[in-house]
Amino acid sequence: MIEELIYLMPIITVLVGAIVLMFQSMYDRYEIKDFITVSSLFLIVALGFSIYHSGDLFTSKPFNDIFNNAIVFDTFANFFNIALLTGALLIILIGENYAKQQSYTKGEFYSILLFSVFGMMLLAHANELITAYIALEIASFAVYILIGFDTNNAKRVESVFKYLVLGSFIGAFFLLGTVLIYGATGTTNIAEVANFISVNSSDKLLLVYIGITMIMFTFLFKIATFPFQSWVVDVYRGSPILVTAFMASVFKIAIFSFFLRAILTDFITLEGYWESVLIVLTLVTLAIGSWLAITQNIIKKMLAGSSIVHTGYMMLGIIALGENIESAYSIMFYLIAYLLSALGAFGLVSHVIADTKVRVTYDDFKGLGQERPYLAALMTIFMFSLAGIPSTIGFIAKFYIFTEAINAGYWGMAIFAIFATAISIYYYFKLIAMMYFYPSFADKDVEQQSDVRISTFMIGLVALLIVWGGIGSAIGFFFPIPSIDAILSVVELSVQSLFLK
Amino acid sequence: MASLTGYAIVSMILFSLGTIGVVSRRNIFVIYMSIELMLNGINLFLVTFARYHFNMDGQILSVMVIAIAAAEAAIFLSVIILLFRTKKSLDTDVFTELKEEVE
Amino acid sequence: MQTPYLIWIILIPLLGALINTGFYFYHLKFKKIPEKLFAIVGTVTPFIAFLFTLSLFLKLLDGGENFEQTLFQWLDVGQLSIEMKFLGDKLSIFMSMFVTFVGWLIHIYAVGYMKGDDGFGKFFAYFNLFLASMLILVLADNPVILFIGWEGVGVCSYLLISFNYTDGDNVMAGNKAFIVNRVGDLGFILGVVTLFFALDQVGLSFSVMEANINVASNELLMLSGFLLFVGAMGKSAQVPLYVWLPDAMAGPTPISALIHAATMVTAGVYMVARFHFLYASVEEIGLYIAYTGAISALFAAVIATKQTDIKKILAYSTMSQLGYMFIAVGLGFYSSGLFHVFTHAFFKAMLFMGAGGAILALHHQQNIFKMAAHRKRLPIIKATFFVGVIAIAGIPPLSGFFSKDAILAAAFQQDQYLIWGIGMFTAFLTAFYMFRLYYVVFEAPSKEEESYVYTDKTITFPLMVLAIGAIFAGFLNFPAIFGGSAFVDSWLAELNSIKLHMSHATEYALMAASIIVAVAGWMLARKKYLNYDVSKPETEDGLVGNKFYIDEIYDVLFVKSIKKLSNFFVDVVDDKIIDGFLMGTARGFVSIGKKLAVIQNANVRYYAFYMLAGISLISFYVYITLIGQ
Amino acid sequence: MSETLILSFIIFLPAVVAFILMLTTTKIEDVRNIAFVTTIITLILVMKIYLNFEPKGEMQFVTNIEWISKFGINYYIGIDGFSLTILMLIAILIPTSYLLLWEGRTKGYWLNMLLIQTGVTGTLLSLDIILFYFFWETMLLPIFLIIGIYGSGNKVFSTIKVTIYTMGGSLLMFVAIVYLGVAFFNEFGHWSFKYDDLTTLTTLGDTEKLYLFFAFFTAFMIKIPIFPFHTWITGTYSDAPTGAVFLLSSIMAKLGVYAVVRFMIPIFPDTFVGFSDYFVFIGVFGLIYFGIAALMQDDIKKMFAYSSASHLSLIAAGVFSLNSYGINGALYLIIAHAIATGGLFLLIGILHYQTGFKTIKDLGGIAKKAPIFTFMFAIMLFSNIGLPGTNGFVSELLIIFGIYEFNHTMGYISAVTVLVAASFMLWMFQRAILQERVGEPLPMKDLKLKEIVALTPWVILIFVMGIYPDPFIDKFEPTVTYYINNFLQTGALK
Repeated sequence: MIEELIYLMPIITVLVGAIVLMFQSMYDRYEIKDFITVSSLFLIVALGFSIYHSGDLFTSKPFNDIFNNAIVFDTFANFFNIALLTGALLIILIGENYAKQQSYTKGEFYSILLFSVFGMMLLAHANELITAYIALEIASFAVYILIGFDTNNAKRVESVFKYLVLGSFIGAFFLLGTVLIYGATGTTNIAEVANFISVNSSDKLLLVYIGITMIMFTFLFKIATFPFQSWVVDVYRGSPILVTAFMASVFKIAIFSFFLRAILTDFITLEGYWESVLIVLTLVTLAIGSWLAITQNIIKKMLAGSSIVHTGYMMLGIIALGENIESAYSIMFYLIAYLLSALGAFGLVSHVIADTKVRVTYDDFKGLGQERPYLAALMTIFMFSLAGIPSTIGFIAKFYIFTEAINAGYWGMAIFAIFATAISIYYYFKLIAMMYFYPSFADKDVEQQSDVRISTFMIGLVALLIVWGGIGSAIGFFFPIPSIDAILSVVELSVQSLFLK
Repeated sequence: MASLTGYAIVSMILFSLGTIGVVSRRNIFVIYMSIELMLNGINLFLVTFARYHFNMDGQILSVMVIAIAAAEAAIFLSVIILLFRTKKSLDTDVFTELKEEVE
Repeated sequence: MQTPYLIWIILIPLLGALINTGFYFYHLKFKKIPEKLFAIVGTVTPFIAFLFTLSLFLKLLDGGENFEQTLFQWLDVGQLSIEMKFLGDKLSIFMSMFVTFVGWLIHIYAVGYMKGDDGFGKFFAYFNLFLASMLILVLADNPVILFIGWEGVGVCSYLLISFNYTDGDNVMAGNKAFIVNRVGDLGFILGVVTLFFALDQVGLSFSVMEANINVASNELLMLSGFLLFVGAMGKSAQVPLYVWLPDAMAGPTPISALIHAATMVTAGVYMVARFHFLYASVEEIGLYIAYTGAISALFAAVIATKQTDIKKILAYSTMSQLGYMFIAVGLGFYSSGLFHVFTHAFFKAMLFMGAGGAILALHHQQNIFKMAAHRKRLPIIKATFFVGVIAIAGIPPLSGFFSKDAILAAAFQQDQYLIWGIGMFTAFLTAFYMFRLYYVVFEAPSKEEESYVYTDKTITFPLMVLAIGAIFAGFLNFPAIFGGSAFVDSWLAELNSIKLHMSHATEYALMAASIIVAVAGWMLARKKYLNYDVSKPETEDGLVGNKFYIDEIYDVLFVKSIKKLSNFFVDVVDDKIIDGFLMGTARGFVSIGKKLAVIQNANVRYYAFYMLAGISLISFYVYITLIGQ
Repeated sequence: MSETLILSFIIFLPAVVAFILMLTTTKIEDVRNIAFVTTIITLILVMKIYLNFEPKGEMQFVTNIEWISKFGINYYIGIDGFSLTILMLIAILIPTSYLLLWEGRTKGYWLNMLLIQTGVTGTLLSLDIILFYFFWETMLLPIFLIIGIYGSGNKVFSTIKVTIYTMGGSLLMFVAIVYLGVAFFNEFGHWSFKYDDLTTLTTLGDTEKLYLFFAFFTAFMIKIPIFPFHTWITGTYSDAPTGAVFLLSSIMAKLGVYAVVRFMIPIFPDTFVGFSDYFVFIGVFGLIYFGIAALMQDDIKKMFAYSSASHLSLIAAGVFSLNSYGINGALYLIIAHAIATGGLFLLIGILHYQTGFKTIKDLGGIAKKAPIFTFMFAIMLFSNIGLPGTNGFVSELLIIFGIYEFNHTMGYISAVTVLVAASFMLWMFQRAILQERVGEPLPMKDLKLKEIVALTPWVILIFVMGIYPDPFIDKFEPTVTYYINNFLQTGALK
C-alpha cells in the first residue's frame, strides 16, 4: 500500500505542483521568479522521488481496483520520468532570463508547463491505449496553449493553429486504430492485445495490424518523420523558443517512452509488414531533414530541420529493434544525448535573444566570439555535440546507434546516415564560423547585460554534462568519477524491467 | 436488425468525410467541424463494437472521446477567435506568415 | 692497408670551408673581416691536402699496397649495407694528386682575381667546399659515397655559377647546369640500383662488385653500364647533355678554370674508369661511349670555330677534349684517357686563367674582337697563353701532343677508323680555332697603342707554374718508342683491358699524320687571322653560329611543354574536373534543397494533404502485404 | 614519474595547460611563454622516453585502462619504433617553431597550438582504434578554428571546405571501424577495438574487407593527401596562418601515412598486398603529377602545398612497396620532409609577415638584404630536393631501392623525384629570393638571433641525419622488420 503510493509520488507531485501554481497565479503580488522557484521546487521533489528508486529493478500496477491496469510503474517509466523531469527543470531554469524579458509570461505559463509534464509522465506509464491517448492529448493541449500563450503575436497564433489542426487530425487516426484493435480483440490493454497477437494466427490479425498501422502514424507524426515532417519547421519557428526547446527535446522523449514500451512488449510488431516502410521513411526523412536544415537561414529553422535528421537516426535504432533488443538502449541513450544537446542549443539561443530581438539568423551571430566568448564557446560545444564530434555525448550516442544498426545488418543505411552527418557538419560548423570568423557588427551596441545568472549557469551545466558524457571516465583515469557505463547500465536495467512478470 | 458491417460502413463514411473535409475545405471553422465529424465517426464505431462485444468498455471509451473532443473544442474555438482577430478572416490560405524565403 | 690519413685529404678543405663560412657570417652579422684572412684559409687548406696526397702517392710509388679507411657504418637496412669508407688506390691517388695541385694553384689565382668582391669570403668557402666534395668523389669506396661527392661538386658549381645572383641570368645558368646534371644523376642512381640488384644485393663496395661482376646477367650489366654513363654524360658535358657547359661560363673565371675545365667535368671520365671492371665486360657499351665521345668532340669543335666569346670558345674546346677522353676510356685505354685528363687539366686551366687575366685587364670585355680592339701589353699572359694553345693543338713536344696522340693511336689500333678519322679532323679544327682565338686576341693589328698593364702576382705565379706543367707534363708518359718510361700507362696498368701494341712504323706514321693535321690547322688560322681587321668582327650567325639551334629545340621540347602541362594540371584537372565535380555535387545538393523548400508553403491544408497522401499510400502498401501473407 | 603515466602526461599536458590559460585571463606574453615552457617540458619527457626505449618490434610504455567497458573501448596507448620517431619529431619541431612564431600572435592562437599538440600526440600514441578516431577528429577542431580565425584571403570558404573534406573521409572510416568492432563481437562474443585484437579477425570475407579497406583508406588518402583527394590543400595552405600550415604539412599529413602503417597493414595485410601495385602506381603518379603542377604556381605557399603533396606521394609509394627498404625510407623521409618543409613554411611565414607578399612575382632581392635567411632557406631547400649529405637523400635513395625491388619499372619512374623537386624549387628560389626585384626593394630584415637559434637544431639535424643516418634508422628498423615478418608475410601467404 504505502510503497505503491511512493511509486505514485512523482507524478502526483507534478500534478499538485501544477494545481498549486494555478492557484498561486491568481494573485498578482507574485513575480516570475517566484513561479520559477515554486515550479522548479516541485519538479525537484518529483525528481527526488523518481531517483529514489532509480537504481532497483521493479514493476508494479498499483491500485488495480482504481486504475484497472491502465497504468504501470516500472524502472522503464521511471527512467523516462527522470529524463522528462530533468528536461523540464532545465528548461524552466534556462528560460529564466528569457521569461523575465517577455511581457506576456504569467504564472499560468509554468502551471501549464507542469500540466504537460504530467501528461507526458502519464504517457510514460500508460499501459492502455485510451489512457495513452488521453495522456498524449493532455500533454499536447498544454503545449498548444504554451505555444499560443502570447495571444498578440500573429506568428504564435498561426503556429498553434497549424499544430492544433494537424495534431487533432492525426489524433483521430490514433483513435481509429484503437477502435479497430478494440473491435478485433475486445480490449485496449497493451499487454492483453500483445497476448492476443501471440496466440492467434496472422489471418485473424488483419484488423489488429491495420489498427497498429494507424497508431504508428501518430507516432511518426509526433516525432516528425516523413511524410509528417512538414509541420515541424513552421511550428518550431512560430513558437516561443522555450516551448520549441520543450517540444524538440522533452516531448519527443515522452512520445518515445510510450511507443518504445509498445514495441518492446511486442504490442507493435514490426517484422514483415512494417519494416520496409520504415526503411524507406527513414531514408527520406534523413534526406529531407538535411535539405531543410541546410537551406535555412534562421537558426531556429535550422535546428528544426536538424531535429528531423536526428529523428532519422533514432528511426535507425527503431528499425534495428526488429533484429535485437539491444538497440532500444541505443535509442534511449540517444534521447538523453539529444535532450542535452538540443536543450543547450535552444536554451543558449533563447538566452541570447532574450534581451534583443536580433540573433535569429546566421548573420546575427557574427562576432559573438569577441562579444561574449564564453557563450560562443558553449554554443560551439552544443554544435559539436549535435554534429556528433568526438569528446561530446553526441558522438557516443551516434556511435551507439550506428553500432546497433550495423550489428542488425543495416550497414547500407548506416552509410546513408553517415552522409547525412557529413552534410550536417556543414550547417552546424557554419554557425561556429559565423561566431568566430567574422567581426561583429559595429552598430549592434547592446547594453552588455551580465551573463552571470541562473540561465547561463544552467547552460554551462548542460555543456559540462555533454562533455562529461563524451569523455566519460577518460578524464577520470587519474581520479575516479562515474563513467558513461553508469548511464548505459541504468538504461539496460530499465528495459529489463519491461519483461518482469 | 442491421449488421455490424452496416454500422461500420456508416461510421467509416463519416470518418472519411471528415478527413476529406480537413484537406479540402478552406474555412478554418469547417475544418474544425470536419475533425469533430471524424471523432463522431469513431464514437459510432466504438459504440457499435461495444454492442458487438457485449461489454461496456466501448461505451466508456466513447464517453471519454467525447470529453476529449469537448476539451479540443475549447482550444479550437479560442484559437479561431484569435485567428479572426489577427487577420479578420478564416481562410486558411491567409495564414502563411511563417513561410520565409530560404537563403 | 688501413690508414688514418686518407680522410684528412678531404677533411682539411672541408674544414677550410666551414671556417670560412663561420668567418663570413661573423663578417656579415658583426664586423668586417679583412680579405687576407679568408685568402689564407682558402689557399693553405688545399696545399695541406696536396701534401697529404703527395705523401700517400710516394708511399704507393715505392710499392705500397692500396690505402683504405673505414669511418663508420653509413647505412644498414636489409641487405643494403653501406660503409662510409674511402679508398686510396693508384687511380684515386693519381686523380687527387693533380686535383689538389691544380686546385691549389687556382685558389691562389682566385685571390687576385676576386679582389675587392664583397662576396670574397663566401667565394672561398664555396671553393674549398668544392675541393672537398671533389675529393670525396675521387676517394670514395662505393658509388653511394661517390654520389655524395658527385652531387656536392654539382651544388658547388650551381652556387658558383650563380655567384653574382643579383643578375637573374647567372642564376638561370646555374639552374640549367644543376637540372641537366640532375638528369645525369637520375641515370647514375638508377645505374647503381640496377647494379645492386643485378649482383643479387652482394654489396656496393667497388672491390666487392668487381669480385662478383660475373654474377649478373649481361643485359642488366649493359643496362646499368649505360645508365651510369648517362650520369657521366651529364657531368662531363657530352652530347646530348652538354648544353649547360657554355652557359656555365657566366661564373667568375676561376670557377671556369677549376670546375668547368680542370676537375669536375672530368669526373665522368673518372667514374667510368672507376667502373672499368663493369665496362670491360660489356664492350658494346664501351663502343657506344667511344662514339658519343667522338661525336661530342667533333660537334663542340665545329661550334667553337664560330664563337666570339673567349670563354665560350674555351668551354667548347673543353667539351671537345672530354670527347677525346671518352674515346679512350670507351675503347678500354683508361690510362690514355686519364693521362689526357691530366695534361688537359694543366693547359686548359692555364688557358682559362690567362683568358681571365686578359678579361680583367681589358675592362671585362669577353668578345675576342672587342678585346683586340683595345688591347694592352700583357707579356706573361700572352706567353703562357701561347704555350697553352700549342699544347692543346697537339704540337710536339708539348703535353697535349702525347696524350691526344695516344688516344688516336688507340682508336686506330682497335680498327675504329671512323672514330680515328673524326679524331683527326677534330684535331685539325682544334688547332684552327685555338690559333684563331690567339691571333685575334693577341696578334691581329689594332689601333689601340699598347700600353703595359700590371697583372697581380697571384695571377701570374700560377700561370707560370702551370705553363711549366703544360710543357713537361707530357714526358710523364713519354712513349716507349722514344725510350720513354710510359709512367702513367704502367701506373694505371691494372685498369686497362687492352694494351697498346703496334709496329713502330705505324706509330710513327700516326704521329706524323696528327702533327701534319695540327700544323695545317695552325697555318690556316694564321693565314686568316694574323692580320685580321678587328674593327669588323665576325658575328655568330648561320647554323653553326647558332650552335645548331639545340638550345631552342630543347626549350620547346621540354621547358615549354612542361609549363603547359603544369598549367593544364592545375587549371583543368584540379580546378575543373576534380574540384568542379566535388563542388558541383555540393551545390547541386543545396539547390535541390531550395527547390524542395517549395513544399514548405506554410499552408495547413497542403500539409494535411501530404499527411493524408502518405497515410493512404502506406496503409495501402501495408494492406497489400497483409493480404499477401 | 612512473613509466606508465609518462605517455599520458605527454599527451594531456598541453591541453590541460591550454584550459587553465583559457580560464585565467593572463597577458599575451605570459600565455606565450607558458606555452613555450610546456612544449619544452614535453620535449624533455620525450627525450627521457627516447633514451629508455629499447629498439624492438613490440609496444612499450603501454597504458591500458577501461573507458567504455560496454563496448570494450579502452584508453590504450603505447609506443613503438614508428610512433617514437614521429613523437620525437613533434616534440622537437613544435617548441622550435614557437620561437619563429614568437611575435604578434594572440592568445587564442597559442591555446589552439597547444590543443593541436595534444591532438596529434594522442592520435600518434593511441592503439585503441576508437580512441584513435577520437583524437583524429578532435585534432581537426583547433585547426578549424586557427585557420578560420587567423587565416587570410578566402579563409572561411577554405576552412569549411577542408573540414567537410576531411571529416567526410573520416566519417566513412567511422562506419568501417564500427563494422570491424561488430564483426569482432560476432566472432569472439565480446567487444574490443584494440588494433591488435582486430588483427585476429578471421570471419571477414574478401569483398567485405575490400570495402572496409577503402573506407579507411579514403580517410587517410584525404589527410595525406593522395591523388585525386588533394584539391583541398592549395586553398587551405595558402589561406592558413603559418603555424597551421606548418602543423598541417609537417605533422598531420605524416599522421595519415602513420595511420596506414599502424592500422591498415596489420588489419588488412592481404588486401594491402593485393592492391599494393595500384597504390605504388598512384603514389608514383602523384609524385610526378604534383611536382609538375607545382611548377607554375605563383603563390609560394601553394607551390609548397603541391611540393609536399608530391613528397608525401613518394612516402606513400615507399610504404606500399612493402619491403624494408621502402618502409624504412618512407619513415626516414617523413622526418626529413617534416623538418625541411616545416622550416620552409615557417621561413615563408616570416617572409610574408615582413614583406607582405607571398607571391613570387612580387618578391625578389631578399638574398641581398637577408643573407642568413637565404642561407637557412637554401639548406631547407636542398634537403627538400634530396641532396646527398642531407637527410632527404638517404630517404629518397632507400625509397627508390624499395620501389625498384617491388617493381623495376616503377622504380625507374620513381627516381624522377630527383628531377621534379629541383626544377621548380630552384626556379622559385631564383625568382623570389635571389634575383633583384623590379621596383623598389622590399622591407626585409635578416633573421634575429632567436630565430637563428631556433633553426640551428633543424639544420644540424638535416646534416647529421644525412651524413650519419645509421643510428637514427636503427631506432625503428627493428619495428619495420617485425611488421614485415608478422603481418606482410602472412598477408602475402593468404
